[in-house]
Parts: sequence; C-alpha cells; structure tokens
Amino acid sequence: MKKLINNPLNVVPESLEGMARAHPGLIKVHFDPNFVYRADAPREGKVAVISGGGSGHEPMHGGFVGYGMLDAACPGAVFTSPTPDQMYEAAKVVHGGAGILMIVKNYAGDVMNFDMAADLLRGEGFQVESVLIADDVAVESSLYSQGRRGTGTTVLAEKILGAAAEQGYDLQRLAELGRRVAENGRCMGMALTSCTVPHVGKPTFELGEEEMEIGIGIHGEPGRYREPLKPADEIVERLMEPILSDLPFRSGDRVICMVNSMGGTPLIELYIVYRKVAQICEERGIQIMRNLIGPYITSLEMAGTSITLLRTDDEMLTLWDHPVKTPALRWGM
Amino acid sequence: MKKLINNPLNVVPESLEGMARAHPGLIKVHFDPNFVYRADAPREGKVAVISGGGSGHEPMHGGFVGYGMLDAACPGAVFTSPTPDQMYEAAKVVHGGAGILMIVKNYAGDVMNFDMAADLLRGEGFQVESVLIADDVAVESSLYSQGRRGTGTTVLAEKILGAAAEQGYDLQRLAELGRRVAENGRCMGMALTSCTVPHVGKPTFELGEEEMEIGIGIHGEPGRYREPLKPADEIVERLMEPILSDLPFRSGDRVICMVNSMGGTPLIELYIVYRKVAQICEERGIQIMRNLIGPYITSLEMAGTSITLLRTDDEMLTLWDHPVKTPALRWGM
Amino acid sequence: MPLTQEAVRAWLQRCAAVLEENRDYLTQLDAAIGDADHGVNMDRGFKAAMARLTTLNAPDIGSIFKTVGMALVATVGGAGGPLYGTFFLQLGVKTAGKQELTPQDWAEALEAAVNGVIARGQARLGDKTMVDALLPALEAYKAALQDGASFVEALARSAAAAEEGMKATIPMVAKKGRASYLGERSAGHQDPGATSSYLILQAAAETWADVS
Amino acid sequence: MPLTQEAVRAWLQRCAAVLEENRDYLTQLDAAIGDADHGVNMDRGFKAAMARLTTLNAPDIGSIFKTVGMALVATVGGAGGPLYGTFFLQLGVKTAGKQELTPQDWAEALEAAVNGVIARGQARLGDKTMVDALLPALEAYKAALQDGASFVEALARSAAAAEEGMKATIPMVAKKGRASYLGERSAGHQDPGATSSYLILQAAAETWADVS
Ligand SMILES: Nc1ncnc2c1ncn2[C@@H]1O[C@H](COP(=O)(O)OP(=O)(O)O)[C@@H](O)[C@H]1O
Ligand SMILES: Nc1ncnc2c1ncn2[C@@H]1O[C@H](COP(=O)(O)OP(=O)(O)O)[C@@H](O)[C@H]1O
Ligand SMILES: [Mg+2]
Ligand SMILES: [Mg+2]
Ligand SMILES: [Mg+2]
Ligand SMILES: [Mg+2]
Repeated sequence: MKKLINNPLNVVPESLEGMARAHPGLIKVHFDPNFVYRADAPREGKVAVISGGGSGHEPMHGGFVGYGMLDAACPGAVFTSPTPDQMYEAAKVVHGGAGILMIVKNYAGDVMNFDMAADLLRGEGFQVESVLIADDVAVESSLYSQGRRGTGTTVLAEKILGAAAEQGYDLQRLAELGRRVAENGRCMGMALTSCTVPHVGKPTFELGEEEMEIGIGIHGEPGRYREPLKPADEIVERLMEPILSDLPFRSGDRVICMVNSMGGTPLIELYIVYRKVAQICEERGIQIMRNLIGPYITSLEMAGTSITLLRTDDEMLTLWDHPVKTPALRWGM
Repeated sequence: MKKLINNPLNVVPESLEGMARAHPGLIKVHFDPNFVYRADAPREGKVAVISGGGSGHEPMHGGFVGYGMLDAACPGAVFTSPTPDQMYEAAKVVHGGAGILMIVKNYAGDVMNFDMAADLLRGEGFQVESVLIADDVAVESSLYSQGRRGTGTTVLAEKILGAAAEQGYDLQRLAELGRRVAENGRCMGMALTSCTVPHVGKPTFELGEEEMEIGIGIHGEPGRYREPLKPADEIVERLMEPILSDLPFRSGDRVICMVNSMGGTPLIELYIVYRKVAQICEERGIQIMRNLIGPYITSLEMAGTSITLLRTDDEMLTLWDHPVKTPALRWGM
Repeated sequence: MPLTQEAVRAWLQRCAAVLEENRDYLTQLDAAIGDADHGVNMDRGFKAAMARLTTLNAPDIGSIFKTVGMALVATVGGAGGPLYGTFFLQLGVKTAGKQELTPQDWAEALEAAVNGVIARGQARLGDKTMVDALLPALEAYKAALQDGASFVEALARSAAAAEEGMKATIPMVAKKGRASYLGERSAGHQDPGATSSYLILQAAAETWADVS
Repeated sequence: MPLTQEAVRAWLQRCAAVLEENRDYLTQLDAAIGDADHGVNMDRGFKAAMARLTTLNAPDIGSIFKTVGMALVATVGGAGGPLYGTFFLQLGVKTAGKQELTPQDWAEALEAAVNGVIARGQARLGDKTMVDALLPALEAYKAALQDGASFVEALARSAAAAEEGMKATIPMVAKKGRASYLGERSAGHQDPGATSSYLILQAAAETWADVS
C-alpha cells in the first residue's frame, strides 16, 4: 500500500485537521463526534442542509461545506457510514430555526444511521426532512431489493439544494425539490484499478493488467461485470447507454453533466471522456447546459470514472449558477 | 498501461477537443498548431500573458486560460515542450497591442522553443518579455549547469501575473513582478509511483512496493534519491527542509502554499500533507496567507505530491485575491 | 443456574475477543461482496463497548446491554452499527431491571433483539443478511426450550442453527445491504453480517456452556 | 563524385528509417535520465520532414535541408526540436544555391550545423549532450580531409568519432538538458541525443559509402 498517510487508523482525523487548517475562513471541524460545518453557522432562518457518508470520497462531502452548499458534513470512517451521534450533534450546531434537510445516499448503513439521527432530532422537536439519492443505473432497481446506490447525483443535489436553502426555500419546498433532483439524476461508473482501504492495506479487488470493471460503486465494491480493457470511447458508450435509456433522456432534454474521476484518473483523461459524452449527447439532441469535470466523488485513489447526467429545468439551472464558496466548489464569489 | 484513452497518439488533440467542448464560454482551442486561448481574446490594451509546456501536467497550462490568468497556453506532446510555431501563432491571436509576456519553465527544450518564438515575434515588431521559472530545490543550482527545473511556482506565477496584466500593468512592470515571483518561489516533489507516457506504454521508472522517489520533476524524471517509504509526516519534513533552507524562509515571512497532487494522489492524502506543512510553518513563524490544495501541476497519473512555498508581499497577495475565471481556478466571479 | 451480570460480561468479553480474532476474516468476506470494512468496524465497536463497560457500575443486566448498544451505534457505523446497536439495545430493554436471566428471559430478549434488527433493516429470510443467521438461531433456541432441552443445549442448538444459516447465505443472491448491488454476482459468497452473528451466538454458547 | 540532391534525399530517408528503427531504443535511453520521449519525438519529426520532402520540388540542396529543419522545429518539440532544427537549417544556409556538395562543402556545412547547435544550446564538450558526438565527428571529418582521406573514408572516420563520443557520454555527469537535474545520478547512462546524432552521421557514412 503506497499512500501519503501516517497511521492508517488516523487517516480521517488527520485529514480533517488538514482541512480545518487549510480553510479557516470557510469551515470548522468538530472532533468526536466528527463533523465539518460552516464557519458562519448557524444561519438564522435558513434550512440547514447536512449530508455525510463514509470517508474516502473527498472532496465529498466536507469539501462542499460553505456558502451556497452544505451547512455540515459528517464523515464516517473510510467507506463506513457515519454514526447517528455525528448527524445529531452537527444538526444541533448548524440548525438555524428553519429545520434540517438531510441528503442521504441510498446505502443500508447510511439510511439507517441517518434515520436514527432524524428520530433523535425529531424527538427533541426539530423538523427534519431527508432526500434519498439512488441514482446508480449499474444496479437493477427492484421493489424487493435495497434499490440503487447513491452516487454522482449527490454532488449535484448538494449544490442545487444548498443554493435553494440559501435563497430561502422552506423545508417542504426544499425536500420536494430534492426529490425532483433525485428522480432526474442517473450515474454509472467504472474502474481501471481497485482502491486500497488504508486499514486493510491491500486492494479491495484485483484487476488484471488488461481488465476493467464496469458498474462499480464508490466503495471499491466490485461492479456489474468485468471485461477486457477497451478504448475510452467504447467505455463511454458502455456507461452512457444504461444512463440514457433508464430515465430515459430524450432529445430536447437539458442536462447538467458531471465527468468524475474516481481519484486516480487525471484530468487529461477526463477530457477525453467528456469529449465522447458530449458527442453522444449532441447526436441525441440532449443539451449539456453545465458541466463539472474533475475528482468530486472519489473512491480513494481508484483509477476510473463515473458519468452523471441530471435532467434539469430553469429552476435547477438558476440554482446551479447561484454563487457557491466551499473548499472544493467555488464560483460567483 | 491502464488509461482512459483511445489511440495513444491522439491523447493530446482529443483531450483538447474535450476541453473546447467543456468550456466554450471561457476558452477556444486552435488546432495545428495547438493552443488554448481566451474566448474573448484579444483584450485590447492588455499585455497578453502566454505560457505552455509539454502536455501531461493538466490542468496546467490550458486549465489556467481565462479572465485574470493566461491569455493563451501552448500544449506540446506529452512531456515534450511545444514548438515555436505554437507560441508564435498563439501570440498573434491574443496580442492586444501591449506586448507579450511569456512564462517559461526552465527546461532546455522549453527555453529554446520559447526563445525561437520570441525571436520570430520580435522580428515582426512585437514586444516580448519572458519570465523563467526555476524553483525546484531538488536540483542543485550551479552557474555551469542548466539550473533548476521550473515546477510549482509556475502555477502561482500564472495567477499573479495574469491578475497584474488584467489590472493594467505594462510589460516592463509585469516582467519585473514576474522575476520577483520567480525568485521567491521554491518547490520540491516526490513520487510514490511512476507515471506511464501513453505512447511509451510502460512506466518511466520502476519503484518497489516499499520505495519512494524524492526530488522528482514533473516529467517522470527520476528524482534525487530513492528510499524506503516513510510516513507522510516524515516525507513532508524531507520536502520542507530543502525548501525552507534554500531561500531561506524566515520567521515573519508571509507565504502562499500549494500542496499539489502529482495526479494520482487523492485529496484525503493531500490534506494529511497540508496538516504537517502547516504545523512546520507554524513552528517556524511562517504565515501561510493563502493556499491551494489539489492537482494543479501533475505528471499524468503519478501518485505523489509537491509542496510549493512562495514568499509574498501585499502586492502579490492583492493580485492573488483578484478574481479569476478559468476552467481550473475560479474565484471572485 | 440463571445468567448473572458476570456471565453476561464474560460473553461480551468473548465476543470482543472473537471479533478481534476474526477481524481480517470478516473484512475479507466483506471485500468480496461489500466494502471490506465489516471486520474492522465490529472490532472497533466492541473495543469501544468494552472500554465503556470497564468503568460502568451497572445496576442491572439491562444497562450493560444498553451501554454496549449505544457504544456500537456510536462507533461501528455502516449497516452493522445500527443493526447490532439495535440488537443490543433491545436485549437491554427486555432485561432492564434484571440481575439474572433465566432461559426464558433469554428467549424473550433474543426475540426482541432479532425483531429489532428486522424492523430496522427490513430484511427477510433469504435476503442474504445477518437475519439469515439470527432468525434460525432464535427459532432453534425457542424450539429447544419447548423440547425441554437444557439452557446449555438450547444455546448450542441456537449457535448450530446460526452456523447453518450463515452457510446457507453462500448461494443466495443478496436483496438487502451493499451486496445487493452486485445482483447475481453476490451468489457464491458467505455474508459477512451472518458470519459475525454466528460468531456472537457461538460465543454465547461457549461462554455459557457451564451455566446450568 | 560530389553529393547530388538525390544523395542528400537518400541520406535523409535513411535517417528517417534508422530513427524509426531505433525509436524505442532512444526512448529507453531517455527514460533512464530524461523523460522518455526522444525516440518518439525524432521519429515523429523525421516522418513529418519526409512528408514535406515528398511534395517539395527543390531548387537546390539548401532548400531540402531548410525544409527538413523547419519541419523538425515545428514537430519535434523538446530540446531535440530546436537543436536538430537548427542543425538542418544551418546545413541549409551553407548549401543554399548548390546542386552538388563537395567534401569541402560538407565540411563547411557540418561546421555551421554543429556550431548552430552549440550556439542554440550553450553546451560544451563533456556536458553529456549531442555535442559530445557532433563536435568530435566534425573534428574527425576535417582532420581526415586534411590527411588526404577520401570523402567516404572521411565520412566513416567522422561516424566512428561520433560513436566514440556517444559512448564517452556514459560516465559523464550531465551539465545541460534534462539529465542535468539528476546530478551524479546521470552518470552511467548513454546520452540519448548523442546517440541520435551518431545514428544520423552513421547514416550519412552508410548512404554515401559509394559516392566517391
Ligand atoms: N437491511 C439489512 N438488514 C439486515 N442486515 C443487513 C442489512 N443491510 C446489511 N446488512 C448486514 O450488514 C452486513 C454488512 O455490514 P457492514 O459491512 O458493517 O456495513 P456496510 O455494508 O455499511 O459496510 C451485511 O453482511 C449484512 O449481513
Ligand atoms: N543545451 C543543450 N545543448 C545540446 N544538447 C542538448 C541540450 N539540452 C539537451 N540536449 C540534448 O537533447 C537530448 C534530449 O532531447 P529530447 O529528449 O528530444 O528533449 P527533452 O529533453 O526536452 O525531452 C539530450 O539527450 C541531449 O543530447
Ligand atoms: Mg461500509
Ligand atoms: Mg521531452
Ligand atoms: Mg461493509
Ligand atoms: Mg526527452
């Protein structure tokens, strides 16, 4: 295992300490329980938007805390959902009197831990709503299963809902918007290499020199199938087809597109991926209105990419363009 | 070789095409000769700031083209300096009547190719100045050698000089400021893994599972020495010592600090690195006024980091804070 | 002879030891169809629970279980945290105020605990989760008592049923939890949560083998 | 018999072929102390030059060399581009207007070319660069002519001196170019640029072996 770390068991707290030192004007970090929160919290009269999940997906979620995005983020151990006390304490610190919106990725652990936190908070009289992101088309959706994983759409939802909260949306309207975002986002990812969880010390899965894994999640979970390495354009086709046919996206749709690095894939390759995504959208009459290209929701140092398309409307686009000032996403201010 | 590419020989043009499709409001891409330039070029009355170098260091330089930073960037083949015709044509397109400032990294190839372009341009009556970045303390400096490589300070110089040009600095003042930035920046890098040049298809160097390379450049060049892998905090000490003692940086100095990923090192690790950098600076009374943490000057997918410190003053800090709007760096607008 | 506070603590201690021993094993099982953290999470959680127990002056058995449940909720994370947290919190509810547990007390406590896990996670038998070990273990325990088996014998049958249930998860296609994202590819692997459940119930059978 | 346009084109063609053949070899040499691109760059450059030559209706030998020089400048990049570009541009300057080259013409042209490289790159003998092959080759060629050697013999001695110069770079510590950043660690490796220079001069000796 080759990583720039000290003790594998201290990766999360030391990284959080680095974040706190790096962005004192934007965020603060609370330890034990761990959460990252806006330096200017609480914002009176604003719905507090909080999220969280296992660590190892940086910049998500802590890098998205700040004006126009999250009020707090709760990082669990690497690839492990956070515990209810984190969300409970974070919510109490950032709550501005207008309720709490939780953005939760659809993993059994995340759902249960956020549910327990919501129960605790509701028990103390807080208003809590949650938005569940389950956008990963690599997972067959079925009423009788866990449903889909939450992946790329989470980043877009955090931006859009954070902007809406900043603009004064009340909790109900925010939750409805959130569900609309969740319903209109689709994502699929692939890996060229596995990642290595620090305290495990060896790769989660083994891939041959000429193999790739299609349909992976963001936790080093094996994907849907494994096949011989292909040129980028064919890989993009393999990811785009299930995304496009699932919603389905149609000619005339206006989308926000994210081409995401799983952590180890550099920008020069992401642009090659984006080139093909844009060509496919163009051919189908789908308009990419905005894009994000870079490492936003990663799996440690895994090489690979995920593509997210979110079907938008004027409201979502306006919220997308709203200023944001966080460690990892910043524009308009 | 596991990369998201098509034909290894088309990596650069396809990636540029992706960039052009991704950021039509910010940049345009000219092919044959290849250069990226501001969508709103030429800016009348403004010194045109141009840079360039081999590809494989993305987002540098093309990702830094836009308001408040570069007017044009000339990407060569992967790790190969661009050719004079690229800088010559780019300069002619973005020239706004106030002269051309070239930001050149100190590699024999870059220097010669930029020199040839400058000669051509001067021959046609253009005013041309250049700023040479040679900040890599891993290289012993000597009058009888090539001197030091240009690395991390390049990013900081492009930001600061781009802002100064935007604020109306004339060519002479800009060149003087550029030299001041160059003199006050120091950088050192290390690798956990090699990178693989696409058309070569295998790693440039081999590193054992328990080895690291200290003092590498940004082209997969072997470093100054190889040694057993160490904890992050010790690695940071090994990089910081030569940086701090070289200028030297002293108590009371105010610096901009960049903790850079070589491409394959994720953010969670960079914050662990930054944590130690900040601790060391604190101990020595050096104030980190601003920071950049992320992949800014990479070596393809290499895992590793480089640390850059730039000693600043009020003028540089004001210019640093000036709005910038490029694909890879954006704030204030 | 019913279970004392001491016997309960001995079981929990043994759970902690067994989960530490099997940390890498559980993590490897989780790597195959999940995210390679189940062993590390359970080990971290039980260590935290044991630390809290050391300083706990427990008025009753219920508060011991409640302390363990709270510790697991706050330190395990993932799916395992809320599920095992609920398991022990429910054991705590049913044993509140008690200084001793009879075989019947244990039947009721275990029933509440297993039902708590099912309520929290919504998994059914055959979904390839810890429920596939827990539910058969509960049924076997209850059936054994009904058959007139001794406490020790009932615990042993319960652990054996958990083991069988754990092994039965191997061919299953997961319907809940992280492994469900794999679809058909989840078949052929033993569920990590069912495995940790077996280890915990097996620890009970072993620790309490000399109770009766 | 002096060199004709055809002989010059034949040399360049052979250079292109030899550089293609040695592409990976040169790249490997560059990987050891540089950035693993010298072979690829030279191959790309000479292919581009050959493409331009195909359609060139050259009025003189000078314009052939000039075309090659321009092509190299615009397509090789790195250090090799300006240096070899200058080399061929200078050959072009000295052979402008000529339809044939005598042994003496070649001496003057080569001298201008080598001096051009030195002026552009500021390398001295012993800096572990292409100059360590080029300069001895130039000297050997001039000395051979002075000794009354034939053109073919002079070319052969020039190529042999380039080879020796190339090998002499192995123990050197680089003072110029990318290898210089390695300091002492650059010793023990043969310089890629000196190697390509030797290949180019060796190609001349071979192509023109039947000239006289
Ligand atoms: N909904 C559920 N109901 C019951 N058990 C579940 C459920 N989801 C997951 N599990 C159990 O949790 C185990 C995984 O636990 P763990 O690895 O700690 O959590 P995570 O999957 O969040 O990483 C699975 O092997 C399974 O037995
Ligand atoms: N200043 C210089 N003068 C002469 N030759 C040089 C100089 N710098 C580099 N070289 C030669 O260039 C060769 C490397 O060329 P190449 O790999 O094409 O360029 P780069 O180093 O930019 O990648 C070196 O092996 C050396 O022979
Ligand atoms: Mg987990
Ligand atoms: Mg090069
Ligand atoms: Mg797990
Ligand atoms: Mg080279």
